[in-house]
Amino acid sequence: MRNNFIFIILFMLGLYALIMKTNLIKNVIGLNIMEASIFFWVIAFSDVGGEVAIHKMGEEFSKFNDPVPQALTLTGIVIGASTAALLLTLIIELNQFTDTIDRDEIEGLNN
Amino acid sequence: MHKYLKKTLVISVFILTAIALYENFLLVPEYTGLRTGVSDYIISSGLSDTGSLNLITAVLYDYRAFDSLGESTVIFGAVSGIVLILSRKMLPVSSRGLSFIVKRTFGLVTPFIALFSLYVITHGHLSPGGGFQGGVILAVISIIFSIVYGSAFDYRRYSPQVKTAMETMGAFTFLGLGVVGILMEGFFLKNLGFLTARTGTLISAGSIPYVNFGVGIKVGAGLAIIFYSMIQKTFKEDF
Amino acid sequence: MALLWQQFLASFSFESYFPLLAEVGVILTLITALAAWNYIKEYKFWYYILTLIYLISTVVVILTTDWFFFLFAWEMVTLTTTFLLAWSSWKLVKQYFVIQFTGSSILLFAALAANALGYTEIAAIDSVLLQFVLIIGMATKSGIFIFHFWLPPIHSEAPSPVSAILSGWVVKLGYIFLLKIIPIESGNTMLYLLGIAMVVYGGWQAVRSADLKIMLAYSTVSQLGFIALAIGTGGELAFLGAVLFIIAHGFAKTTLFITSGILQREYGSRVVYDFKGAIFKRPLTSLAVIISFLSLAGLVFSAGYNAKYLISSAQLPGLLTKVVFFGFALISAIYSLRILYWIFIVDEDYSNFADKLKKALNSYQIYSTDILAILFGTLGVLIVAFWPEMPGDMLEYLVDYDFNIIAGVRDSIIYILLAVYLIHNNAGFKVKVRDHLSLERYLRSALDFIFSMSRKNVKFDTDKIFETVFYNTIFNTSKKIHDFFYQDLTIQLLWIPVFLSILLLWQQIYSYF
Amino acid sequence: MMETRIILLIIVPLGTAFIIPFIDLINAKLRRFFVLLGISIQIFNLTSIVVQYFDQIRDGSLFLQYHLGGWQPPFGINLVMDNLSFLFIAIVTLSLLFIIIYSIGYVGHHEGKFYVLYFIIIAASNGAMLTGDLFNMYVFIELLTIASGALIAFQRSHPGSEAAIKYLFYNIIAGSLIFFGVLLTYFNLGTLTMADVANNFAALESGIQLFITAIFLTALLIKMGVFPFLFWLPKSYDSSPAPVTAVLSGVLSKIYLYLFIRLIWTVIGFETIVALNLNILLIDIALFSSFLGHVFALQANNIKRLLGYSSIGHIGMIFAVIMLNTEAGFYGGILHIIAHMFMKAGLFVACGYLLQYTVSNHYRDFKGVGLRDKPVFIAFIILLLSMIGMPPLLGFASKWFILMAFLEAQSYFGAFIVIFGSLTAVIYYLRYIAKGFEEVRLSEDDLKMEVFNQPLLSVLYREKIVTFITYAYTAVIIIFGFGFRFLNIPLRMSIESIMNVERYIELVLGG
Amino acid sequence: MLQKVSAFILLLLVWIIFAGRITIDVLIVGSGASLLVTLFLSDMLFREVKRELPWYHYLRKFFLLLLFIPIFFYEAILSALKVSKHVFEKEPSFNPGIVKVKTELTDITGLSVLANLITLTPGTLTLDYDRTEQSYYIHWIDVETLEQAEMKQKIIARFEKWIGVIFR
Amino acid sequence: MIRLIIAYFLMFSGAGFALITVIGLLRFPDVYTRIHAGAVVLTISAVLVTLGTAVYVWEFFLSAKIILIGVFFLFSNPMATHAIARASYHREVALPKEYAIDAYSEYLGRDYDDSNSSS
Amino acid sequence: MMTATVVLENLLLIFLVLCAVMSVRFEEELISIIFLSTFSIVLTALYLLHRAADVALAEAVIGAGLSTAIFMSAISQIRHGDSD
Amino acid sequence: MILGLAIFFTLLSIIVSYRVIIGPTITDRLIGADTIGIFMSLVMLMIALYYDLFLLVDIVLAYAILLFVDMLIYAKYFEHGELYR
Repeated sequence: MRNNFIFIILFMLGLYALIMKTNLIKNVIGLNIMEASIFFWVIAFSDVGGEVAIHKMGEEFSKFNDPVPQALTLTGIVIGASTAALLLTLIIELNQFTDTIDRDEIEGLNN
Repeated sequence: MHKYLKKTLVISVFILTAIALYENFLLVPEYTGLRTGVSDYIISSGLSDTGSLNLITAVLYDYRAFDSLGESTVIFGAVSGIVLILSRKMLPVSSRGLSFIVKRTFGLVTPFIALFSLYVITHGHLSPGGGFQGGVILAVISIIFSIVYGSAFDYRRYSPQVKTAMETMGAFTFLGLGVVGILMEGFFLKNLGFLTARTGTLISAGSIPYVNFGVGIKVGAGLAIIFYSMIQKTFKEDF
Repeated sequence: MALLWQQFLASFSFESYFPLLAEVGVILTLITALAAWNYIKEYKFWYYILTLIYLISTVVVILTTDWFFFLFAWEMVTLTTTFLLAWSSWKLVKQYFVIQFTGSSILLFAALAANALGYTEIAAIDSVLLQFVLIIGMATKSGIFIFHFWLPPIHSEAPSPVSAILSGWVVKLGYIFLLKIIPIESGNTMLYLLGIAMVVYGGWQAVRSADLKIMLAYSTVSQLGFIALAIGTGGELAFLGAVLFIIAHGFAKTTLFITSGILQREYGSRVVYDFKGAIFKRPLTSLAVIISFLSLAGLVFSAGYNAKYLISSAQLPGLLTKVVFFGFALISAIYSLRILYWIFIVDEDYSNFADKLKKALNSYQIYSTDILAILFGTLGVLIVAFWPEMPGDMLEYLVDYDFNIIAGVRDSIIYILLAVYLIHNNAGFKVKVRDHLSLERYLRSALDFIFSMSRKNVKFDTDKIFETVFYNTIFNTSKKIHDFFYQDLTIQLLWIPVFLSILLLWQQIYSYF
Repeated sequence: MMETRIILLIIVPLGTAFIIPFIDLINAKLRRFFVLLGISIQIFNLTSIVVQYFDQIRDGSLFLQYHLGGWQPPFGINLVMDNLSFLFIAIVTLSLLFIIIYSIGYVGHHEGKFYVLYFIIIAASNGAMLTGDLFNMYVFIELLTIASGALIAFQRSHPGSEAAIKYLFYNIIAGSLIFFGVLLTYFNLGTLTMADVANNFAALESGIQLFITAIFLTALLIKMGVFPFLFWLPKSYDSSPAPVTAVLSGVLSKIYLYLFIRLIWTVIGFETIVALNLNILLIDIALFSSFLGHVFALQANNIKRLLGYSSIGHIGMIFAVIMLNTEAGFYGGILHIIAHMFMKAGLFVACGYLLQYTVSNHYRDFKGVGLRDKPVFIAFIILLLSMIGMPPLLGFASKWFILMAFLEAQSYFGAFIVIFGSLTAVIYYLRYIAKGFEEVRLSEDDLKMEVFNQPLLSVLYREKIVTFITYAYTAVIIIFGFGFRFLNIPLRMSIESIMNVERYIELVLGG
Repeated sequence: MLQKVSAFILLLLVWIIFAGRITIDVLIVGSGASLLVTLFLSDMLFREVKRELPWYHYLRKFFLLLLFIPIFFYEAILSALKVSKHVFEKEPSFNPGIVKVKTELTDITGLSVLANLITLTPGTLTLDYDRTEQSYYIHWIDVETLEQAEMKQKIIARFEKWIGVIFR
Repeated sequence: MIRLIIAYFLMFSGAGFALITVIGLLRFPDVYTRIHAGAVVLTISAVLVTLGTAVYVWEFFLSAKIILIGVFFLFSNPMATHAIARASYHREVALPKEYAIDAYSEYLGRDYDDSNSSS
Repeated sequence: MMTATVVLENLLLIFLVLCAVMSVRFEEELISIIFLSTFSIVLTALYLLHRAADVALAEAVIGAGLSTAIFMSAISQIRHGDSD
Repeated sequence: MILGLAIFFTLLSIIVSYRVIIGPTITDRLIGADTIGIFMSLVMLMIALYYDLFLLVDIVLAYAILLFVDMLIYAKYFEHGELYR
């Protein structure tokens, strides 16, 4: 339940930074926070109190945490980082033309 | 006034959405895990199937290796896109960097960082880590070269061409292992059983270490190219 | 493909008078094609290609019973005629296409509705509502009253062979379609009333115009009113009358538009007051003009008379009917005879007619294709006039029918006398020459009217007034809608949480309503 | 049936994409050879599949699958090709082939990077359509997002960067929502294979069903550009170069429609949607979106933007007619997907050619374009007429079937929207046709400005290829316009594979 | 060559620490990895030495280094306590300033290690090194004297000797 | 047992130094003195804690690895601190003009342009 | 039951939200990025607490290292009006 | 005991974040961030110790490296205002 609250708070915070802030870099930060909230929720939710999903040499099989959501989250993190990098590159490129990163001063983003 | 109105609107919508999400989360049952399904099977027989101690690596590079191929292609696409978008910039090479104290002391540390990255890559199936994480640490070396010694040093040592070649090599290692899987075992990306040694050694787990190595090189080179493209000084006039 | 082709062939029906109509359509098209040989100077090849496609499509439109092929072919007709207008101006193409396409869309909708309601083939439709929708769709395409507004401007501005096609046959396709779908027993009252309105309004406007082509276009509206009236009446006699009227009017109008083109080329003007000595300069053409106009006027021994007689005898017998039809015919007679008066009678010296004619014939420049076209047209008019049963077995009923020549002669004499009296006493109804008609002018006058009510002096940029209506008002409205939805990026992105929460709370919202 | 060739459909373009940067280092001229090699292997591959399984394609029993890594479906990833995905792959591959030949003539700078991203798009679109695994679908969607986002900014202009940023904002949110939805599904059902999810989805509590459905729907509506999220679409269509726009409009939106069909019918199940009372809402949203698209198109002063708005209109229409869940609806919808794919791609391709020397895409600069490149302009007009729905062309046939479907379902608002779309289309296209035929005299300065305006793209213009491709699209439209009943059998069969979910589940899990 | 070999051995040792066990496969892969790193980065670890020294010199240096560590720790903790004294004062009373201290070292590695050590001992913080005057600029939290020799005694003399021997 | 006591002693002394760091960071009056507290005492504390941990686990390779972390802190943290301090002086962030003794500003004023030409 | 683990987790969660809020609140990009990297570290610690070792390593490496580097390179490129 | 240390370090880092938030200059914030980073890596070490899972020590090492890189990047940006030099 606590994790759900944290997820909602962080998700909304990220969305707030994405939607309400006029600074483009802040928007990307918001996106990052939003994605991180989802990843956090997934990991926290899939934690059933087992062990880290790595077998120890010479020990028998014991109760593990579910490895599949962790693997999926790993993929998600890498993809999120790549998209953020691309987005930041585009912001740099846009800044070459506009000399600003304030969304209010860039008309073209609105239409 | 209009600004405050907008802010009020946004915040009220957010409160609504938060309530909606909360309502729906109330319905989601607690995850007890390990019910009859995929995870149960993977936990119980993942080690014997793949030979990888790290089950997450087993999932990433054996059960769902195709996802990882797609994921590394995402990085590849991002690299291509970023290089494409920022390629008009000329590089005024500079070797100012930070003070020489930092430069020299950093030199003492760098080989160990590289070694650590190789450790993370090669121990992907034994301990936490794997191709992606190790690759990022590998990229960090290139990043820190540009930071500490100036971009000229990085350019001189590992030019973008070399990095591109390394990236292609890594990608083809992955893809080639998949195709070898077709040829030898009958399925794309099937784990190569004849490579498996005793569990717990570095060369166990079939083709997973090799895939890890390919991904590591690819990710390291790709992210280094990304950073290298992004720190270049930009000019407005030329292209 | 083979399947489609078989279906296409199977959809043809060669019943009742429709093959005859198709045949007439082909003949009229060929006539215009002949006339166009001299008129169309550039891109002749493309003109004839378009004409050919048009020709095939009209045949399909008339003969097919499948909704799909019907609409398909009709759109082809619209498309080809639209591009034929391009020999005049692109503005015309634009306007015509927009209007035709509006009609097509409504018609498509109506056709689909019919299809959905079980009328899988084109046949008589019982539902009055459906008839209404179909008529509205028809109205825009074929210029039924209220929606006729586009017809005079475009028909008068088009190049003469094209307006011959448009006015002579294209607008009648709609009426042929109506012949198919209106049940022969009941008719349609609304169509009947619309027809009356068209006759009166078109006739009045035709009388008021001094420009030959505009006058012809208005007379088309008026004459089409007769057809609508006939179809609206119902009954076998009325339908036969409508068919005969379509044929007669087709020949007459085609001939008249072609001759108007010839006259226009000869005199460099379209106003009837300028056509001095036409009969000496263009004797054959003038003859055709006279015969065709007489047919329009509905004098006895003319094609128009036969058709009108059939229609009027299909009405309820009685004095009122007689008076009303007398009035209708009188209107036609007045505008036709007025033109004849202005072209041939006024200021002409007929004292040594034969000599002048002989002299004129000596220096007569002959375009053989034109002459051929006119001759064919006139021949058609004459055939329908004297042997209305001749075209084939389809109208064999007419063989037995008495056209009541005595009454016809009487009426004709009365028309001529009245017309001569009126025209002579009013100095030939000489009216002010109006500018060339265009849709923009309508708009301007409408706007002028509205603004004069508020007593403001506003100058309009009349050249761009069409743009104003068809684009700028639409443009501005949609711009306002656009701007309303396109707020800044914050609001645009805000839709995501809004939509997400609506979907997430959908159970509650749904149960609330 | 296990078939190795369908994995080659994905990894051949992927390998081509990987090798091109390396080839660039060696010799840039070799690059085009590899591009053509890759695409021809792709075509050969597809053709061989068609030839071998022709009978099965015809009687609707085509079902090929591939287990990646040799793992059975619930444990590993599986690729599935049934009639629906086969139809889409064939059409998309054809369209992509046209566009790549076009871009050989069009792209002047950074050709290598362009082809890399383009081949990634090919691989990702094939993968997204073939995959039978939810998370793999997410990966391919992200791949599409990244590659197309980079391609939108390909011209590296001011509006291009803006458009790409906007596009990425929307699509990254959609991507993370899809991720969230996939993980929610996993947590509730313990599996990621579509067939397995479909098998168990109905047993879930309705609240959770709504939760998962809502998240997937929001994400997919963002991706498709339906009403509340249509704002990124015109901007990105406007600002990207012609081949990219053709890909965006012609291919990407269709792939998302396909994924929508897959998710809603196969995975979630339409009965669930009906039980959640969402279908009416979705139809209304889609129709409203279509309406707005056409209304917005009326005011557009920019030809590419206008085409983007009209895309919104058409996609909304297709979406609505598919949501009717009738056979006629699917027939019209899928036929219109095909028609719209070719028409829009052809239109953007022709636009790219026509606008090569104009100063901007603005209405006033469109003056005289038709006189300059008359043959291409005629093709352009034919394509426009097809968009409007003129008879002998493919657009008419598909619109006809859509109308029939709406009337059959007694959805008169939908029928009205179809007619309204055609009507407004007449108004807004005719303006441009008329403008294109306006005579214009260019002064010396204008010429200079035009020539130097877009130097990057027009340096290496190979006109014949470009003209040829424009005509190829026109020819496709005309040929299928007359012979749209060619598509009868594939359409019927793919509708059957949409409707017959049990067979899909049985074949995936059993074989 | 010597520097490469020593770098290789050092790296292999660290690798074994990383891997946590000594087996054949670890050694093979580790030597491969170390070789790679040596080839690419060894010039950063050990700089090229000008004059040849016998190998036992390096061994001696290594032992000196090991000896140096406890001494350093003692000094560091002592000065940390000295700084902590300031923390607990009511009004932190000290006299910060930036002073210039000459040094005799010339080797770059030695200089930078010394700079790090100066930074590490609380109370002093290296800001820069001036090549022409061979002197450090040091921020001193509590300037007790301005006498050059005394300053040197207080700040760097503790380590300079060791460093001078180890990194020469 | 003695091993554990040593380990806890090391760790708690490290924690104590960490507390001192924090208090110093909050209480010290100006930027450069805060750097002293925040970075230098901190390093000692981190090293002490890692040493304590290494003693705690007392297993050769693992202890070595943990000590490696401590050594890395020992190398990296002063370097980072030095770099930050130098940067903030160069950018004249909160330049302590009131310092009586400031030899560095003369140096900077002398040749600011190529203040760093070392390789 | 308030075991030590729960206390630690709660503290980390509070810190996480604090970092996120500060990262959103500050107008200056550099401080936002500092807080973002701090956010990533705390997230890493939480992942460790939830026994997701691989994800923790990935988050540490990508979130704290690479993202910060890329963000810094982005803001180092950005011009603000008159500064150029 | 071990977790007590972890809680202690977490509390300290929350307190230090006060300095990062109000810090009048950027240098203060950077030093604060560095402090928080080191504290958090110590927390991670403690967690690894608590779980008796020493594979997690790798993560601490990786994080230590990256923290250092971060600090250098901040310093570089802070000193030159750009990273390319």
